Amino acid sequence: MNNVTTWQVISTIIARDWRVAMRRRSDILNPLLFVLMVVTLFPLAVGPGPDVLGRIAAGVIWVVALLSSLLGSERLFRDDYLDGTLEQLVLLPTPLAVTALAKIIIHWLLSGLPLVILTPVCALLLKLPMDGWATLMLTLLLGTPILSALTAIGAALTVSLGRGGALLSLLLLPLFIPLIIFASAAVEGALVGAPILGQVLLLAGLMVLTLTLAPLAVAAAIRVSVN
Amino acid sequence: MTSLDSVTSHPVAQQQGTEILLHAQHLSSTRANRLLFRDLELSIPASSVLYVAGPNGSGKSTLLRMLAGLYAPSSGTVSRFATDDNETWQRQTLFIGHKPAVKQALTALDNLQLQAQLDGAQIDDPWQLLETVGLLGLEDIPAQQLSAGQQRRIALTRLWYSRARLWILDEPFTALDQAGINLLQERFAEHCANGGALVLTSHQPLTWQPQQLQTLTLGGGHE
Amino acid sequence: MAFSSFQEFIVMGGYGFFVWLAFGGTFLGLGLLVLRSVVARRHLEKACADHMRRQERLARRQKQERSR
Amino acid sequence: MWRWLHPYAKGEATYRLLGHWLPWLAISAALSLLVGIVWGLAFAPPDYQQGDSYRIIYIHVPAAIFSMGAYTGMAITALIALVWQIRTAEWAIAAIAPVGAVLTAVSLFTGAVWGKPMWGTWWEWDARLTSQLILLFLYLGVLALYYAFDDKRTGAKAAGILALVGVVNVPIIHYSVYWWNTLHQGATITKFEKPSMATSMLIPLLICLLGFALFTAAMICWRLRHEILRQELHRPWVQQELIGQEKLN
Repeated sequence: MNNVTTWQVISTIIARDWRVAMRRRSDILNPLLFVLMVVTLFPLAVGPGPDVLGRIAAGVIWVVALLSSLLGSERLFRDDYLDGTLEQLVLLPTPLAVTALAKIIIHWLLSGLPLVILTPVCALLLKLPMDGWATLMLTLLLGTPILSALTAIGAALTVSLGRGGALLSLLLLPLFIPLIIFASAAVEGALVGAPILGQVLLLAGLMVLTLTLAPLAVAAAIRVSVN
Repeated sequence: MTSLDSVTSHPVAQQQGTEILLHAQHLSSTRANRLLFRDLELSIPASSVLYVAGPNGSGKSTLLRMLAGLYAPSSGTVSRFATDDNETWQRQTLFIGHKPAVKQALTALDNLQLQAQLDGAQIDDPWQLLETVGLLGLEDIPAQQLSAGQQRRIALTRLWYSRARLWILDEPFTALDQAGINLLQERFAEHCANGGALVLTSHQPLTWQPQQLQTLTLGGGHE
Repeated sequence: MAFSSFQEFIVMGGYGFFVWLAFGGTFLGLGLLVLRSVVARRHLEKACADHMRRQERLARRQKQERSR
Repeated sequence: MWRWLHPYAKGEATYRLLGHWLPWLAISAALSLLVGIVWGLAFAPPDYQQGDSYRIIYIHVPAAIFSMGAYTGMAITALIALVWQIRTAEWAIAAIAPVGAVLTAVSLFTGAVWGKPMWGTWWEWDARLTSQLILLFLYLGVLALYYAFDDKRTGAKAAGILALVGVVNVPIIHYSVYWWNTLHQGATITKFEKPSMATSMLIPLLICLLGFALFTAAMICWRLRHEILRQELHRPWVQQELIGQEKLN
């Protein structure tokens, strides 16, 4: 009798992916280096003037966060699909949505959280005024779980296809648009001292919505890809 | 058009007493609009073996994945352990497919312990278990440095600690040397002895003679 | 001595914070590099011990196979 | 050709040779760094223009120079490794890269901190700092490529080729960044030239330069010894070296 409990499944999946990630550090560091390098390109392109840079800083950091989460999406299900562990996850007695949630959490821990920690450096490079920093990090803290959840859906859908990269961004970018709008509006508001509670609460609501519904979609997508 | 042409099942003593672990009626499957099999009927009593034979591409793997619940049949029903509650019968079933579910970056020891946690099993001495499956001396090397046969042995350790009653194994003998095959067949005999059932596909004939053997040959293959 | 007292040396003509931050960062960076090499040495010893034990287990395995 | 170089292609000979040099290098590095920094910090006169904040020069300039130096050294080692297939040179690539990366990060950090009292911002897109930042990305690229391979030999070869390509681009990047900086000269006023160096200021700088040079060389030798041990782990002389005689028999 396999009497594994839901909590054991979640913690084992997170432990396993954590151990695999620690063995292959470059999978975590490459998206972060990508963020730093793309952020460095903007001053070289539009000039180092603080006025221009300061205005576009929040938007640039958010767009780069999106692209780096797409970059890191390969790691979500690709290895599991190739070595057969994805099949075993489908056959677990606990509901597949729970497994999907565990996958989203570990993906966020490995790609979203480091991004939030890296934001001050990017804000410094892009001359974002200091009073916008806290709001930017808050919106990223609320936004990256949404990124991870939506990317998980896209990754699960395209995992059985050979080259899913371009298709994946095609599927996901439209879903990210409300995220970008509310996040940059919040930082813009913070810069001029306007109240930002509205946008932040909207983002938080969006996060809760995505984190509850996405695992179901990911579970269905995995079943489709596995057979 | 391939249809199930012969179910050569040995005269199975259908004692009333034995419990039927899995029963499937009118199973049919089309894969990429190619009919693999139609109107398949089978039932697996306890401590019996179902040996699925047939040429490549005859739908053996698809049938096994269907029995394991990975793949919904185009028509027909599969009932397992006389319940339709997905969770209870999945706790009783173990499926090992073509690909050994082994993480390449982790060592055999890590893979074993993590998979055991997912199977809800407690292993007292993982080193000893790895030795019994013939991985002595290879326990702490990343799995990608091991050969296909050795990686399959990591996956097969589940047969030693899992308490699932129904085993569904897709070509368990691939990439295994003769010693590995004999080891596995002894384990199968033990499993059937204490009431477990086994469904397997293979291209090698079984050297061990189970008491209740059903052979199911899927005909046709590539037209 | 460019500074009359130790106190003045710390204040560094008003730029003390930046000078000491820069020097502190440098020694931290170089110190981490040195530390990493020390840790690498210990890690190598452990890897070598693991390797030796693995050789013994493999030898035992060959002996088993020959005796079977 | 270069007959004397061949014995050092094998691991053990190099390991023993580096073993002789390492203690001397380490001691002289520590001494000259100590003397240079204490002299520069405490005894050199303040700059008439920047006051005492210019003392950061004693670590910023050596770090910047040797970050470039290490990269060029790495490229030369890569050339030797690829052309003459000398294994020790391959291991040297993996030994130099992290040291160079840390030196670049240090020079970047000290440059940014030095910029704060002068320009009022923690980061300024000044030509020198920008090209240092790009050099850091080049280093991180080489390191990421080296660690992406499981088999360290192919990893070192690939990283070597990237280092060679990089070293050709370093001057190009350098001048394009300077041109970019003058293009936007209006936006930022950069008076970051080296302060006019009186001899009493110059001597500690030279000692610091020597100190950093010895430190870099010592670190590279030390790490190279570790790379040799790591690559030849299965060899008996490594086991004897690491485990020591008493455990062996």
